[in-house]
Amino acid sequence: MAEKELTQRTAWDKVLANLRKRSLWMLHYCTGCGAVELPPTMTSRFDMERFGIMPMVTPRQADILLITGYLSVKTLKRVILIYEQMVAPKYVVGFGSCTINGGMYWNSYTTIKALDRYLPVEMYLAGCMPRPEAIISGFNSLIDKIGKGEANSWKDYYENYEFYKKNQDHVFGDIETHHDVPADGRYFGILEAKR
Amino acid sequence: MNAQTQAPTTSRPPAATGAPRMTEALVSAITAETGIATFRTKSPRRIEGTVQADALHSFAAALRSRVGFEHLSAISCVDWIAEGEFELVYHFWSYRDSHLVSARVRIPREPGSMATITDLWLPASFFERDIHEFYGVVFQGNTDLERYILSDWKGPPPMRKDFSSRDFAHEHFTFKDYEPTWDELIDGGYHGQKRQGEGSDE
Amino acid sequence: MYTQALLALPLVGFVVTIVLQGTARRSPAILKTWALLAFVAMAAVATLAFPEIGDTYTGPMVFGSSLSIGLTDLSWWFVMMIAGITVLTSFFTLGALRDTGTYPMYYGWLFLKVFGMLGLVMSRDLLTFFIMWEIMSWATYFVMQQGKEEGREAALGYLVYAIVAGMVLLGGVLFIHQSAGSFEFAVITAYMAKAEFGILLASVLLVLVPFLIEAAVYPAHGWLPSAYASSETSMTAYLSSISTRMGLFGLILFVFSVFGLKAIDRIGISAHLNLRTILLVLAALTAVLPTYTALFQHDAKRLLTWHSIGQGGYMLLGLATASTLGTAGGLMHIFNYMTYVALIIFSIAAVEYRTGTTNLNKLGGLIVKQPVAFLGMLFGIIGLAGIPPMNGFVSKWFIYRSLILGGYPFIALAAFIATVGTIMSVYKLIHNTFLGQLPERYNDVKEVGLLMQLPIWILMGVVFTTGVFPGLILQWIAKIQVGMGIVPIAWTLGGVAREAGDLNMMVVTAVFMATFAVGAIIFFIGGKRRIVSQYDNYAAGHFLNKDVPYNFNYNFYSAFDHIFEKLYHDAPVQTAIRNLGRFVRMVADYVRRFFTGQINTYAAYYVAAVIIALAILKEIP
Amino acid sequence: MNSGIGLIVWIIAYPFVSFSLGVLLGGYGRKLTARIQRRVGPSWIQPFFDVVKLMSKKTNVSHGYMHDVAMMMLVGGTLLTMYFVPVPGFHYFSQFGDYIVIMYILLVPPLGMALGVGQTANPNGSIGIARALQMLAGYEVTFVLTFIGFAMKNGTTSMYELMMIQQSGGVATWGLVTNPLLGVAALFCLQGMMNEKPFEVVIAPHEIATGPMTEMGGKYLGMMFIQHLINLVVELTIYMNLFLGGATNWFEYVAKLFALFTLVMSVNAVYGRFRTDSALRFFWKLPLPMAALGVILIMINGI
Repeated sequence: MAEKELTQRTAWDKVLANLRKRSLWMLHYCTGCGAVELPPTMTSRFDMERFGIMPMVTPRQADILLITGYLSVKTLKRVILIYEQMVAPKYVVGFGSCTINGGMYWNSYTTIKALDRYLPVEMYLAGCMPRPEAIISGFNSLIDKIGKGEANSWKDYYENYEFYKKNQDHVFGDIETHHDVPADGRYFGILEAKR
Repeated sequence: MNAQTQAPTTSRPPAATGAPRMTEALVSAITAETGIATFRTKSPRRIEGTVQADALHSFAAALRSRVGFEHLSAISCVDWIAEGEFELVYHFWSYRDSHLVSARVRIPREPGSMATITDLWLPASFFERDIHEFYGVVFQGNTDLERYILSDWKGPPPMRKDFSSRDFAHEHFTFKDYEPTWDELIDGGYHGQKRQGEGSDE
Repeated sequence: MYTQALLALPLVGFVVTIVLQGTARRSPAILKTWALLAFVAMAAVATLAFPEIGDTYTGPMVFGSSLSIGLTDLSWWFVMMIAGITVLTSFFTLGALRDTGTYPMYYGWLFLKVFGMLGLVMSRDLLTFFIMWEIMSWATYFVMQQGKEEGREAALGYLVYAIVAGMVLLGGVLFIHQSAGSFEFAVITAYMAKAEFGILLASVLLVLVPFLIEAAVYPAHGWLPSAYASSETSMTAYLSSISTRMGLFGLILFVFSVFGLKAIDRIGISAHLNLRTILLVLAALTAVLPTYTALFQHDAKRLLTWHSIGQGGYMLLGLATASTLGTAGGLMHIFNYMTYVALIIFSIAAVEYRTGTTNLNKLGGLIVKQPVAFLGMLFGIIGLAGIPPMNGFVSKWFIYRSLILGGYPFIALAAFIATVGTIMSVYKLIHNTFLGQLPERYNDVKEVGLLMQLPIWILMGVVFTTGVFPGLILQWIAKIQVGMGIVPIAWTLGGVAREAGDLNMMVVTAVFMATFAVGAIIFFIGGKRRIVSQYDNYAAGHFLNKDVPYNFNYNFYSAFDHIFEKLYHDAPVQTAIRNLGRFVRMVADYVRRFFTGQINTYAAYYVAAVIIALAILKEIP
Repeated sequence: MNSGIGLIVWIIAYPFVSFSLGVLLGGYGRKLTARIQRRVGPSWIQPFFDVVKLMSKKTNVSHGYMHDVAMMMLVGGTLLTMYFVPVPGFHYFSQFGDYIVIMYILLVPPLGMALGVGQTANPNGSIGIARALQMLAGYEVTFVLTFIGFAMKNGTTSMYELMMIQQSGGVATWGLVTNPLLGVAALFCLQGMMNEKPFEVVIAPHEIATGPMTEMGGKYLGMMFIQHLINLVVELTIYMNLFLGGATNWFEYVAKLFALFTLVMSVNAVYGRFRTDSALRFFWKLPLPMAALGVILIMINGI
């Protein structure tokens, strides 16, 4: 799918993607301990802003949803609400081992193990916890992906919503996010592009 | 609410005897006032004893109104699975004497039922709700035993000893087939060997 | 010919309404239709009376002088304003007034009030002026009675002020008659031009004080808020928009025509320190203090009635400068304020009609349910705050410019401080009514019917049109200024000519529309957008639904509250106020024995006072 | 260049010029802040990337028609102000509206924003607006007083004429030199007008989630950014025209713009945030009496 779309890119899309990749605003969801690595990443020592990456406050303004650490079932609900409130194109970045396979909470009964079953994860930053160098390197590869037009995981949420919804329903009951994701996908022309 | 906050002040011992009592004096006072004689000193400021499940409510009431233990610190629970019992530990604190009384109550695991003390201390509801959620103990008379922390929990009470968190996690959540290849660079890698030995579905 | 008809029509209406009041309960439509038709006819007659400007008609002889009425440019302008707003109000009440049965004499007293106001603005001698003033005051009292239970008490408060004003005015009339020897305006003008200073001062004060009370100028503004706010809502619109301005009319008439500006300016010690300076300071206080009181109101009507006082301050500011620009601004502000305050209160009435409340802490989010009322209020508050392109801006521009260039920097600052207060309180008004979260209980609120929408649409048109083409109003004001003895304003359709200043509202509006279109283009260049539920909202991950109130409208301006709470809650001040209150209550307790609450008693007092006064008058040779 | 073809070219080109200047200023400001904090900082035209990114978002979220119209009012009102503020070579519209007009049309964008934010039904936004309106009573009142004094002294309210009067004698006739009290008081107000620290309580990201911008995403936030960038230029130009003698050519104009902005951003970089009531008290204790004193001096001189 991704390759087909890549070949369809017009010159305008390429220009736009190369401009967009210079500005990425990040909403960090800091329930885990990994958040402690973010301040050095943002401030004088590593200065994330030189890549145009800035922390933002509300989901509406953000492009990147950075999940810094483990998610319990209860916090996952909030994360899903926040993700659905974000404005596409949006990228979920799993930060630390906890988001990948539960990390040190691998046998906990309320901590979800693989984030990509509930949300379309664009990229994982492995490590417990990843150091600022790793974060910067990870974001740089995300920037490259966006520039090449390969960062399209957010479309997957619209296309395979049944999959995500099934997994979400498996860990908690129905939640009211006031979003009809497939309808949104049709309204904004994200689903038609495929069919 | 009002009555509860006022009750200790009205039943507080007179000011003349306001000086803190010695631990031994306290133990004998508790024994005398409540009629329960199994209390002993555990450490200089800590008194501990066992109370029968049906006597706890009257014990707590007497402790509060007569001996001045106005504060319920906590209720905790231990699952003695081999003995088929839950042990509830009630911690009472006296501000005047700076002493802690821990009253141990044993109840059978099945049906795991206990009388509430929310009529004496409204905040006890918080602990009872917690214990109900994590151990499945039912507190008779407590009207608010809703889910508290595990709002979407479907499994058995998770702090019981017969609940296996690992089994539950493996049953309930899906793990990623995480097979890193970087360790092969070092010495063939643990995962690589495992892969060769077991074979893969894909 | 039409002039007399103009005055006769409301009187006929009053009599007919008394006859018809029995039908009010069974078929309210009869009275409503009759009132509307009569008022429309009145407006038509007023228009037809245009050629008769300048003529004077004499009526019956009283005390050796004949009562006379006639139209001038000023009074025709006021007549047109009264007629227009009356028609709109009566049209609005067709839909809005649901329980005519409760107020059978609603239209009756309205007719009488209109009669009094028309007579007042058309009077050509002092005695007619006084008689009409009294009719108007009493009719206002009765009109205010047509409201909620607490409205009756508030109306009583008005009555006390009105009686004081009436007494002082009576004294003034008698004093002037005694000094000048005539009730006629022309004779008085000639006399005052060379009267002794003491006589001049006494007669000016005796006449101006009642006007300032009626115009609710600080510190005589206390009667207005509760009296207006507890009236029936369409009546609040009527009273706020035009009734209070009668005091200002009297002020214009006497200061500029009857006494003459030259005579007025003799009262004072220098060009910058005279009676007008006092008026300016009073006006500045009137503009600032009530506006900031409005900020802390929780009731939409009450909030606006405080603005009625505050905006009156602006008008007085403009008039008291006695400059071309200032008087133009003051006169224009009377018209502008009338249009947009009626618009705002009609919108509030539309909300009240559906929700049954005007409490700002209970409303919210109604924009999706009542878009027309919202639009009406939006136009109105833009006018009230004085932001282009609505008409409120133009008059404020005149007033500012006259104050700055006239050398009153701190008065101009006070005017701007009042503007900031206005902006704050009108935003609170529109935010708490129409914006924010829609409470679940208003889910089935609907827009009001066409009958009530039409006045709102008309006023929106007027507010916008006169804002873009202020020349439509300014041409009249230029004529009036000639009559006031002031250099007329060099108006153009879009504002004022280059010599007088830099204002062309047509260009401003055109540029704004163009730039707005640019904004729209940028908006549509961006991607598609979807309107989402109000519960799809950022709450830091909290799930919102109808059970989660997620709104901010209580204690809206908390920082101001925080700063000024000392002013209100500081102990010595508080004690002083409390002691004052106790004293007032004690005095009032004695006074209460006079004020029995029976209207007959008051009438008896009043008749007695008038008889005594007339007896004194008879004694004077 | 105030008639004919030149005028039309100006009218069409000016928004783009202004926006480009705004982008450069915004980028410069961020770079400056970064350098003060010993960081590398973003690109010089970072605001441009941000705007493009925001405008190209695909699933924009609106809360209703007022929310949409508010954005048009926001950009429209700012462009309107921009046209009425004279710059070197372009003062055509000054003849149709003086500073009193500008003072009021400066209120159109905040009003639009306030209405739009109101419809987003987010209390953070409403709190932000309430704070913004309260702050008006601090800086706007003071700024208007400085203007009143200055206009009264020179006998005109037209911004273009005030600018010309200042240009008549070089630096010696600049408003800041002839009326230093007014000029300095207005400088405090400029900080407030531009919502920069320490008067940043309207946005307060850590407290009320960026206040008015809470529910703004995608193109809504993009339009707010466009408005913000143009507004930077407009507000700096207003101060420049009133107290720094405007500019006679574009080199001087840009130089003054950047110099003034350096001052504002330097203060912004090193200060914390005042609470609303503290900020109001500050304005009423220092700049307002200062401006009042300046006005009184002008009155005394006049007499």
